[in-house]
Amino acid sequence: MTPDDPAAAPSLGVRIGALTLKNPLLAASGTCGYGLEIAHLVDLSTLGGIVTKGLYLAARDGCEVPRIAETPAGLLNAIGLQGIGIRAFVESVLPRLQAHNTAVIVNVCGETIEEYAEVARLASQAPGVHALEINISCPNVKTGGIAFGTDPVMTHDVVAAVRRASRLPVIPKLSPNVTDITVFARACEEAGADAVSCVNTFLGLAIDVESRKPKLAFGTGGLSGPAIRPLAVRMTWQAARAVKIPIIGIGGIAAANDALEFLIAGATAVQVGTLNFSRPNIYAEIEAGLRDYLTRHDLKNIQALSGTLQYPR
Amino acid sequence: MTPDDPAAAPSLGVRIGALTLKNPLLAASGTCGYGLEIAHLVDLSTLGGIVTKGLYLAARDGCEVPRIAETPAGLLNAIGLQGIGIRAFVESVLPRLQAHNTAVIVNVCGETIEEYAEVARLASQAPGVHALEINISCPNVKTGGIAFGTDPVMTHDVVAAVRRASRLPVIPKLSPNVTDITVFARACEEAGADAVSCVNTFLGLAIDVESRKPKLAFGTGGLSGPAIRPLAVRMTWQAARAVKIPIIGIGGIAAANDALEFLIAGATAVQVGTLNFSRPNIYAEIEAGLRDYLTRHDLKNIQALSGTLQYPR
Amino acid sequence: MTVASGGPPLDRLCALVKRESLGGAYALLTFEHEEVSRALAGQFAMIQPEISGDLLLRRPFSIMDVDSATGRFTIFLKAVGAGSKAVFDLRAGERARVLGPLGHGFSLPAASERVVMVGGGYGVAPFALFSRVLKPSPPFHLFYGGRSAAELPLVRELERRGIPLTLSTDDGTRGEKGRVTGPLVPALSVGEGTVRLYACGPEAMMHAVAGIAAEREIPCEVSLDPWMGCGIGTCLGCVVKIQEPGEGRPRNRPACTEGPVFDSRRVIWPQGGPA
Amino acid sequence: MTVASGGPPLDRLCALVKRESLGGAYALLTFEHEEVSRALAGQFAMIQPEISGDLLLRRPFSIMDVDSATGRFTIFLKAVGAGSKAVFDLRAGERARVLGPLGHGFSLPAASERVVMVGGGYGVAPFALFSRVLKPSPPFHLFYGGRSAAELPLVRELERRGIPLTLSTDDGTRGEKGRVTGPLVPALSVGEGTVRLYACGPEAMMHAVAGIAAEREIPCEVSLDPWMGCGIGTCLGCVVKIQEPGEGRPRNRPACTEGPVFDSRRVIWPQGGPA
Ligand SMILES: Cc1cc2nc3c(=O)[nH]c(=O)nc-3n(C[C@H](O)[C@H](O)[C@H](O)COP(=O)(O)OP(=O)(O)OC[C@H]3O[C@@H](n4cnc5c(N)ncnc54)[C@H](O)[C@@H]3O)c2cc1C
Ligand SMILES: Cc1cc2nc3c(=O)[nH]c(=O)nc-3n(C[C@H](O)[C@H](O)[C@H](O)COP(=O)(O)OP(=O)(O)OC[C@H]3O[C@@H](n4cnc5c(N)ncnc54)[C@H](O)[C@@H]3O)c2cc1C
Ligand SMILES: Cc1cc2nc3c(=O)[nH]c(=O)nc-3n(C[C@H](O)[C@H](O)[C@H](O)COP(=O)(O)O)c2cc1C
Ligand SMILES: Cc1cc2nc3c(=O)[nH]c(=O)nc-3n(C[C@H](O)[C@H](O)[C@H](O)COP(=O)(O)O)c2cc1C
Ligand code: FES
Ligand code: FES
Repeated sequence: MTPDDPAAAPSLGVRIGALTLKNPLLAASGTCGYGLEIAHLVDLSTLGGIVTKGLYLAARDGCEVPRIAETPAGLLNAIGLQGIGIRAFVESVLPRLQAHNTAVIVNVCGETIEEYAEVARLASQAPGVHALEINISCPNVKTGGIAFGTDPVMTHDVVAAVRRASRLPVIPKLSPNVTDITVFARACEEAGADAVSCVNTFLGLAIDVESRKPKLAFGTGGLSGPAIRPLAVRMTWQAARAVKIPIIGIGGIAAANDALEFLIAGATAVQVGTLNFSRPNIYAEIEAGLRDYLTRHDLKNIQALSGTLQYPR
Repeated sequence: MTPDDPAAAPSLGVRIGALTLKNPLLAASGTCGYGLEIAHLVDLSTLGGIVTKGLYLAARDGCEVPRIAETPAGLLNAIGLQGIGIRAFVESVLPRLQAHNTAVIVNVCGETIEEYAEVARLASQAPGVHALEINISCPNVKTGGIAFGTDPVMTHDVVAAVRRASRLPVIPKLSPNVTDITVFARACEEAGADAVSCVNTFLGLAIDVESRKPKLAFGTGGLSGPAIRPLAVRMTWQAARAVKIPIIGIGGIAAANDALEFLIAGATAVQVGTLNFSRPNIYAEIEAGLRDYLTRHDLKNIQALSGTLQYPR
Repeated sequence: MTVASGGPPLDRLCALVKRESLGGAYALLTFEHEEVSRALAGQFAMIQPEISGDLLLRRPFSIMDVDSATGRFTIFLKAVGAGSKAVFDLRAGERARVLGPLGHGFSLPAASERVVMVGGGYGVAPFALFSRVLKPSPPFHLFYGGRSAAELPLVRELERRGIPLTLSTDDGTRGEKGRVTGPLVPALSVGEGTVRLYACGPEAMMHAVAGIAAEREIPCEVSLDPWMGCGIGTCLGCVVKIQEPGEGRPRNRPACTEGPVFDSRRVIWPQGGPA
Repeated sequence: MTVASGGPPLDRLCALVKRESLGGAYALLTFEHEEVSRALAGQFAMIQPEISGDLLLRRPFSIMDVDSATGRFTIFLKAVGAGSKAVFDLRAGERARVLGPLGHGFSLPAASERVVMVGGGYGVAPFALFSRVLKPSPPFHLFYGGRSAAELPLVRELERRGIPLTLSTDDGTRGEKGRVTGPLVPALSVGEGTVRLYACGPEAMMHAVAGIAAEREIPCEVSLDPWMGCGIGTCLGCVVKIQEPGEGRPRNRPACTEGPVFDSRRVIWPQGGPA
């Protein structure tokens, strides 16, 4: 069958700048470890790629427990970016990851612009890293994180610095905790980003009423899961209309239809986060659903779906 | 029993500026009609009060249907402030409401600052209106609404105008679709507000993937319900630390413990919204839960609970 | 069973006392609820299982039958999405939140009027109850249509009740082939006295029936089927466009409190057209 | 029943084949899951009903028994909150998502070591399975404590299996009155050979047992009970502070993959104190 054969199986491949993914399904940062943790449960080669847990220069211990609490259709977390540091990742994880034949996207963190750039530089030099996601939106650290992602000037500066430090595709991850996400998407585009990830978690607070303390040791946390999906789809739609670079939609995806909402809203690819915890093999189901949808709707490839929302007026 | 009798039943009464409520439970705007609609199912005199559906000067038809869609633990709506207008409310609803012995708070809307002021003036002249809630946060209208509530200067100006037009307690209702809610809470305080309601709905989008159209005829909508509770509790906590005026907590309350979260976070009273639709008699259950909590925790009155969150560090 | 008159609605946590599968996505469910057991034909109840997971809202279901003596009522349910599936999945003994009876039912015909009912899909449900209050003379008749024989699961129950029936299916697997309006039109001109039409089913079917009624100037009531969030007039999710005689233009009216049954001449259909 | 060796975990949608109520909030639930039916004592599974409403995460439960011949395993469950209640409410025939076997179980004692197990609350569960692989000589013994007689629902089952038991309750309604460590301490000095301790239960109890072990230089393993989100090392919600021998300071380690069973000397307890 040739690619133009009308009976050919629809193509799920997508392009994010210079990065080609075999399908638009990525495992989100902080929900799949460094990939290896889930490799015995998910065939990583069936994924478009994985995004690593956030990496700083050095290893970090993260927050005290409790670090997670369930809320209605949501998960509140304050892990605090516990991690092994970029060097340990490059040395001891990356070589083993390569056998799995999936795109590896490093989630780059820093307390300063210089640290972001240095982590990006180290990640870019290592063989087998395919792209960098810049985490300017973690709500659970006291320095950096969300502070960068809720100020358009700082967003611009971090992205520009990483852009200079790396030739890999640079994908800033937007914070949803802002009045107008398009301002931040544009700042990223202007700073040379190849795409944006949309979105990180929403700042939330859950209280144990008996002790009158927050349920998380850190206090506030980041809300994820199906609860936030309508908000994340809205932001994806807004961002996609504001910039020309591709959008990776994230937030509460739990089924093929959820992924389709993001794609139709304007995303080119999507990430599955919280659902990895309870449904580690969810990708097969989503992929089958996407294929079925393309076939039923007579679409040759999934990129044709991106941004096809018929918005009223 | 005297009020100081340790064995006395705990008091649920709260004060919001000059407004005294027999308990901190209010029915939220847009979820209890004008009060009369639910009076055959809920004894309104057992509520602290009701907040009317948003009222403009004139009657309005609102958006086309579909106007509501369910999302995980949430409800997305774009009603578009269908309503009878302030004059019809004052003339034909208010007289019948008075028999119900509950505080009546009018949700004031406008397309211009002048319209807000005029609605406020008409509402204040009518007997039996106890306070004004200023809706500067409706996401489902094309003029006014959220545009006022996401700009601190406009927020200030609307509140100041209503303040001048009325002697009743003035309670602006904050939009959660902002980077920093404390900026808006402070703008309200400076403009002379007696309290703030925290919060209105979150801008969201749900897509019907088969038709590739938004599930709501209007396009985007406002997300409410338990899904948003951790976000609303966080904002209530932030706002309560930023201003001295009382906060009315709103967002996803479905049980006594949920109401307690808002109170402990710093709210003086709370509103129940979406849950009115599926559990019209929820107030009795929440009130019993609050009483039980106060008794178990040896608290004489519910006001003592407000803002008692032990936040780490 | 006894039929009594409707009263104010009440919200009750009540047990499912009987569940009868009708095959496929169809079932008859009987609950214990005193107030709803006095519902009038065309009224409905908002229902949600006691444990409803992440679905917040109840769903509306027409009252198919009542027994005020035992305080029970029955609905005829088709599981279509998550909300109706949750009710469908209830087992006998489990509990549901039931608020009802709600809305305005069908108005009774005049003594001289011949009643013609048109039901499509689950929309046939209220006519089971309505038939119980109709007198055999003048005669009444029910046209019941569906996509195929499998989509007419209530036939046996309606026959058991002795309701005069004409069946039709789009694919001809049962009764006349084609739309329910096919056999309906000729039947309107046969028989004595004036006719009164009642329709409940898919919107397109009701629109067609309303058109037929308008053309022939037959009084007609339709039971509209918008998506409902509350059932009590507070969410304003269920509005339909209604042109009241004295008013300058059509207005959005909540179908839950002002309907679901409306005089078909007042309804402004999204499809436009006569009515 | 046969016990086999643990293997890699698998996620399966599997049926609840048997449910036995033990009164109150306690039940024994048996599922069909081949991989978990080869679990080792101390391993656990993450379980969630197929229809789980608005609860996103699974909950961890220790494997209480296995039968690799029939591919079944059993858990001993106490319903405490929404997640465990949802599993508790499963009926035979209904399905659950089960991921397992997970984590590292108890290490086997040396041939000469006398095994002393200390179980509190649902923490007694893994010792039912562990007892099956222990040889009767040198003897092993299980100390099982709870708040009251009603909180020792597994006694009959453990007796049926012929496990040597010493019971204690805080209120004295069954066995010795007081903490489980009461009868434990004197027992450590009676009998032949060296002792090896295993504890699973409330944190305070394990902390106390770890203290007793440290004082007497008895090797001791504890099965920690943090809140778990995933069971596979990805959420980092379940970390415990562990001081590894070669490392400068304690580190946060996921209990799901590096435990739940740890050498008690490595654990840095939130309460501080000896261990
Ligand atoms: C007065 C009345 C009486 C009824 N009587 C019966 C009865 O006797 N028996 C019976 O089986 N059913 C009856 N229904 C229909 C029943 O209520 C619906 O099937 C049910 O609400 C569908 O809910 P769901 O969650 O199962 O499906 P959903 O998943 O909600 O979807 C069902 C359909 O509704 C559409 N839909 C979903 N959300 C919206 C929205 N926000 N706005 C508009 N459309 C939407 C979907 O696109 C889909 O076509 C009645 C409805 C009304 C209004
Ligand atoms: C390895 C392991 C093995 C286990 N084996 C068994 C077993 O065999 N049988 C059995 O009955 N139970 C067992 N449990 C305990 C069981 O998993 C819990 O009872 C269950 O997770 C509680 O969930 P829930 O939703 O029912 O209760 P929840 O509502 O989650 O609350 C239960 C308790 O956990 C606390 N809690 C809730 N959320 C958090 C959070 N985010 N962080 C910290 N604490 C929190 C609550 O305050 C409460 O005290 C085991 C736990 C582990 C870790
Ligand atoms: C436990 C947890 C840890 C996370 N850690 C990171 C992280 O290290 N870096 C990052 O950019 N995002 C992190 N996230 C955010 C997710 O990648 C994702 O953006 C978010 O959870 C929304 O998607 P979801 O609703 O599918 O979970 C984390 C989320 C969770 C739940
Ligand atoms: C259907 C619907 C209509 C609403 N209409 C109004 C309104 O007219 N004015 C207003 O200030 N808020 C309105 N709201 C917002 C609610 O008052 C409340 O702030 C919001 O729903 C969050 O609370 P909840 O999660 O308890 O529903 C509406 C909400 C819903 C769901
Ligand atoms: S269903 Fe809510 S107003 Fe009719
Ligand atoms: S439970 Fe998720 S890392 Fe251990």
